Amino acid sequence: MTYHPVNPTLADPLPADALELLRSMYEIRFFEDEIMGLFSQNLVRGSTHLCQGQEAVTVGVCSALSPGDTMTCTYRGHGAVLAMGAPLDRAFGEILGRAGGLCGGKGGSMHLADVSVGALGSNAIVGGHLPTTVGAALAASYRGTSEVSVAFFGDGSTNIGAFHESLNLASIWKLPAIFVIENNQYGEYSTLASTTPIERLSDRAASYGMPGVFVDGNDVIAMRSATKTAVERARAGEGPTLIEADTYRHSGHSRSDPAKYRPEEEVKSWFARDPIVQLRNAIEASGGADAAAEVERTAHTDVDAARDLALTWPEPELSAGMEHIYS
Amino acid sequence: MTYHPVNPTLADPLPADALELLRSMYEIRFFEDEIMGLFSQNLVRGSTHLCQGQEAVTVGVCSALSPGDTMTCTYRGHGAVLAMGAPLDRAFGEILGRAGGLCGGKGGSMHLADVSVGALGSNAIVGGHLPTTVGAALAASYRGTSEVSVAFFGDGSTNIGAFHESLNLASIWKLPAIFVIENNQYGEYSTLASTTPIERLSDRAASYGMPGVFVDGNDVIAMRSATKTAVERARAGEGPTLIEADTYRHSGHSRSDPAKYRPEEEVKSWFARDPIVQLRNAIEASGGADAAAEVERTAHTDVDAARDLALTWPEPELSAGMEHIYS
Amino acid sequence: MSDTLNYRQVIARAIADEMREDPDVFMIGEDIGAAGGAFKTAAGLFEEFGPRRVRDTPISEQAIVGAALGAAIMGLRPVAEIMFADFAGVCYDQIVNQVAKHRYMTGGQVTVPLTIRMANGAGTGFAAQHSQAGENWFLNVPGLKIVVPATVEDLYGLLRGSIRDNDPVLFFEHKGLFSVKGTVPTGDAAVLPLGVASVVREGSDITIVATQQMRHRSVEAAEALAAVGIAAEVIDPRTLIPFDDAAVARSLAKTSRLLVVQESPQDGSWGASLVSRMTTQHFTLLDAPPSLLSSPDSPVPYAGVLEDAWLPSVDAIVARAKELVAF
Amino acid sequence: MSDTLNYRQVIARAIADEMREDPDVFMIGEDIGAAGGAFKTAAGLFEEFGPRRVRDTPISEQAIVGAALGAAIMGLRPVAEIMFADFAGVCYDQIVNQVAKHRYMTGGQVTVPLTIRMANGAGTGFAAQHSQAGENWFLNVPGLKIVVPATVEDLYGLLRGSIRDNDPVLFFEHKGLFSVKGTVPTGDAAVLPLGVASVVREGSDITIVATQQMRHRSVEAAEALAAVGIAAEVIDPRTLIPFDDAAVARSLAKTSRLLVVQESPQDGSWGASLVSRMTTQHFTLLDAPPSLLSSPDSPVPYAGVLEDAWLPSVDAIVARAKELVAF
Ligand SMILES: Cc1ncc(C[n+]2csc(CCOP(=O)(O)OP(=O)(O)O)c2C)c(N)n1
Ligand SMILES: Cc1ncc(C[n+]2csc(CCOP(=O)(O)OP(=O)(O)O)c2C)c(N)n1
Ligand SMILES: [Mg+2]
Ligand SMILES: [Mg+2]
Repeated sequence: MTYHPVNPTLADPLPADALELLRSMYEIRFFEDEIMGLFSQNLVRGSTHLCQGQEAVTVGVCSALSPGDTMTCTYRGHGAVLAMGAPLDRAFGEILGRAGGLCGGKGGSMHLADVSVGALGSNAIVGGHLPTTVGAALAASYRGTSEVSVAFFGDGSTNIGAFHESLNLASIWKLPAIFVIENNQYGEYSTLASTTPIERLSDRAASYGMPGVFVDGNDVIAMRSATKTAVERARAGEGPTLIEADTYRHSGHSRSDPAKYRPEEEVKSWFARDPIVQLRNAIEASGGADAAAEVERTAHTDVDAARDLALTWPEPELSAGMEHIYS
Repeated sequence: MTYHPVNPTLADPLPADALELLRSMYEIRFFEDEIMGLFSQNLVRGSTHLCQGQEAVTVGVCSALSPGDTMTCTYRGHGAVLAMGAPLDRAFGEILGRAGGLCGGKGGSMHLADVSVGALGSNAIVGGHLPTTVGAALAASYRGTSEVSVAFFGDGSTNIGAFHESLNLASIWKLPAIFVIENNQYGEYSTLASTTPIERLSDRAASYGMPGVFVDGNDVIAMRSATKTAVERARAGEGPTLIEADTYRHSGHSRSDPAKYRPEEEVKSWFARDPIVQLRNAIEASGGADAAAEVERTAHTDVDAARDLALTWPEPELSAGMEHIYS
Repeated sequence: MSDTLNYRQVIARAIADEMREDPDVFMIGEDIGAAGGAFKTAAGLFEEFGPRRVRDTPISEQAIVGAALGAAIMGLRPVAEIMFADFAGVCYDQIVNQVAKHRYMTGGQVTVPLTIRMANGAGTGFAAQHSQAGENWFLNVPGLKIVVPATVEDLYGLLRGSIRDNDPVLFFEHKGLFSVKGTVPTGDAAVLPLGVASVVREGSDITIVATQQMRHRSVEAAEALAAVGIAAEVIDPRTLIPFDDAAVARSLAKTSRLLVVQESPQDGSWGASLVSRMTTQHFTLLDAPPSLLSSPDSPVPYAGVLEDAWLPSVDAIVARAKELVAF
Repeated sequence: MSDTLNYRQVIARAIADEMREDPDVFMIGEDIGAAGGAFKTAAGLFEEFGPRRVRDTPISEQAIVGAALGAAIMGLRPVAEIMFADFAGVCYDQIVNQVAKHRYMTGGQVTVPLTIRMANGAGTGFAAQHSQAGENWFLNVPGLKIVVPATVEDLYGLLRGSIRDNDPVLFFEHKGLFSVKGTVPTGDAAVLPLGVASVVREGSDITIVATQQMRHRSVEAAEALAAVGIAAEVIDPRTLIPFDDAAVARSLAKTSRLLVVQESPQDGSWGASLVSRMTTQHFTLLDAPPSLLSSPDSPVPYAGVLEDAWLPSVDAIVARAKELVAF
């Protein structure tokens, strides 16, 4: 299975909700700008992994989902969780370690979860959440309901055992799961080619008898379209799909990585294909310049307001540390 | 990658050492007959997993190896360890739990090892030894020497994470490893089709950018021939090969399994393709009837003598229990 | 109304009784379907509940446990089987980093009503990779509950109690006890809560705490001790997390002598943890040094003489108890 | 001749010194090459020793550890890196069932001179899946050695000692100590044997045993205690397996009061194991209940206030010591 052209794309007439997609991507972009800012003020602990540059993947995929569908993702999961509809303020609150955070401050940047919108959990163990998505899909299959579950994960994660086991099990049971590789070309600092003996990760789908689709991950419409096909297949009981989204992270692996190992030309060419700029250009080209500018402006305002609100929230009570271990 | 016809086979003129191959297969067959006998006398503990019916796989593969090459295998490993050249008596001794056993009685049926002949260890964790073979191959690559390392494992083992990680690592480093699937059509009691969403396991090689070869595992010459190609490739620094040997176990998964779940027709057709009978027929057809009969007879005598000898050996001293934990 | 069953048989009985009452309960594991499980502990379940609720999986424990986790998060009550406790090694991440922490990391957004059953322990000749006391791998991981039943009644009641529990439970079934017989009351009254010890035998001279196989040996030892005028109280905690410390402390208030017997090395064991809790919290109850009778610090050897010596014997318990009483 | 380095820097120094002396020593792990490791603990090694001896791997810890095992069996001396100790979960089988047991199961046919390095511990805001005290997962597994250095000198000497050791060593580098400074003597004299405790500070009123981060807090506490006239002896065992029980017993003979401080829950911990060994074997040395100051039974929370409270503080150590001395 190699390149599967997916339509429609940004080249085609835009969908009615293009501005919604733009807004969602802007929110993620600005959210992470703020996170960086908070980090440098020492208000964020540990590490944080930005998905800037990859917004079209999560926004495109999640825009193809319906209420009740679920999603798992990685430590690079701000975008995915927000794209599912988690509130900005509570996402800020979580990363700030506040009581009002999505997880009461116990999870942090790497563990954002908002189960009420289907964001089942962000995982800090590479590959660790793929089986969870298999299980969420199993629940739907078991109950005979129609929800699908999506797992986002990186290119480097396709080499770990849990990837293999999860795709195999999902396929043999024809579960409504969608596996989305966010191929941002690097693990932490290692290029894909240095760790993976094949070029097209979506080709690995063949080992599991499922379709493998390679998509322009910086084209939000293409991502949505590919996902829609996978969702239909999943809801029809035909089983899982592996989608490889070709994309790029704008910054380093984590806040401590200046990403000096990347060739300048490569960085440049990918920045030129910034998923937000591309969608905005398309919107402007179809006469939506003002509306797009307004979306950008309000996204900015909303993000700032959410940040400011979250900053007013108190830290957790000490007693919270011993809550939620058992039920 | 699908069916790769491999030549020569039993259909072609026999190699000079055909009788040696026959002898090796008979020894394994008779060895396991005796193990069953000892089991029913309560002289063997735990469980034991026979490879009867699969002798051509291990004998064919190991006959293509050279001194210094290494091998890892599973709990169904009597054949592989004997095919590497481990002495019959000490193999009996191990399974009988005697001090003179290959591992001093500490390993038993599932853990036969004779490092002096390259049998690095039999593993009772599905997939657990594949990384070990990767490491043995890495040692050769690191030193710039020419040894290859073979891992034998079952069809069911291709669904576990360690399989995926091992093949990927061996391939990216172009290590001299050979991965041999003994596809005996079943896991413990589950058919391949019930656990694995594809038909040709050797096709999984494509996920790792290595050749995948499907071979008649009941044809010892075909197995050797396929292995030779893989060995040459490995020694030339071109990396690993995945070989799928199509075969059948004559009895159940372990001594407690009467294998009632197998269709009578299927059992019949596989027994008709008994690897030993096939080689013997070919030898007889080329005028070697007497020599073959003699090989069978001496193999029997040698196995019996080895068993009798091992039965005279004492149990381990109690102090042995605390030896070989640390160096 | 009650039935006489053995430990092996009552497993399926308990699961069936829960499955009949709650349609959200289902089983997931290797060869548990038509085959009825490697130990036949699932015998009859597939016939009664069919492939939707008794789900045969590929050999992929990470996917099994993780899929169970995902399904549990979505409100089902999976009963996962890991064939031997030793194989928890291949899905350890899923158990300790995912299952145990998911509720906590999400700040209590989900519960994880998941039971993981595993065959445990030494004494049956299965050697180092199939004989470990798996419970000791998980003691340091908050978020899990650990159950170690020794009798038919406890197994039945605690397995049903575990399946009903809203938290993840690791349920260890000891292979050495499969033929132990007992009487199973039917109905909900037989369901046991987790965290309540059983005082198996009352006595005022010494408190012996033991689980599973060692509980039975301790009772035998207590009988032998009674013959020489020593009244041993035997306590089976039945669950290790939560642990009924109060029951042990109550006993120590009478006996002031503590002997813990276990079939594993000391370091990192539940026995050492109990000794630590009793001495740090109830020091003044003790009139003699606490004693921890354990296996030596070695893997489990295969040979019968070695494995027998590895396990604390009735004689060793008696001898240690006498020493302690004489202190 | 000596250098002042910090804990993070001295890791590469120790490895380089061993690699220069022994061509069989090599490194294997994720992003340890040109990137110098996620924590830059391998900085400079790739430049000096090149890609053959500093080997970047795919994200596949099972393959990393297993390949290191295979190479060690073949006589090399691999130094494997697992980035965070928590990730030992995904290769737990390889560590406990393969690495720890290979020598034993083969009856001593091989040695396993393998060092596995991991970043350990809490306090840096990395949350539940990146902050655990990994040493406690392995205590119950004979065949492994466990090293937990707290200072630059100990790290240097023990890392070299571990690489030279012929047995598998789990080597935990505490993330909270990366900036601790110290003086590194060059030359073989600095190589430390495993199993010898360090009496960090002498005292006659109470024995405080602690490792890594808690050792430093205990020294601080001892200073505070000295100010109120309590002379605390602080012992850092430095290795947990083997454990220098004699050093603790010697101290107890003076102080008759034991306080163990650790940054993990109690059950299954090295601290509980030590309390158990001391009370079972040296009961009469104690004039007060032993005390185990631990973290609460919860996963590691993200929020700063919660994580701080999770870790035993200097104040808590002081308070507990005062109680104990007053007993
Ligand atoms: C099991 C495990 N191994 C290693 C790591 C450390 N680690 C965190 S992110 C990462 C790189 C992952 O690369 P990729 O899957 O491509 O995702 P990306 O970060 O590029 O989104 C690694 C090695 C981990 N978290 N878990
Ligand atoms: C990790 C792990 N899971 C499960 C088992 C139990 N088990 C032993 S053999 C076996 C079936 C293996 O099937 P296959 O790989 O086809 O090998 P075969 O026995 O047919 O040679 C299973 C599930 C195990 N030993 N290790
Ligand atoms: Mg990536
Ligand atoms: Mg098989």
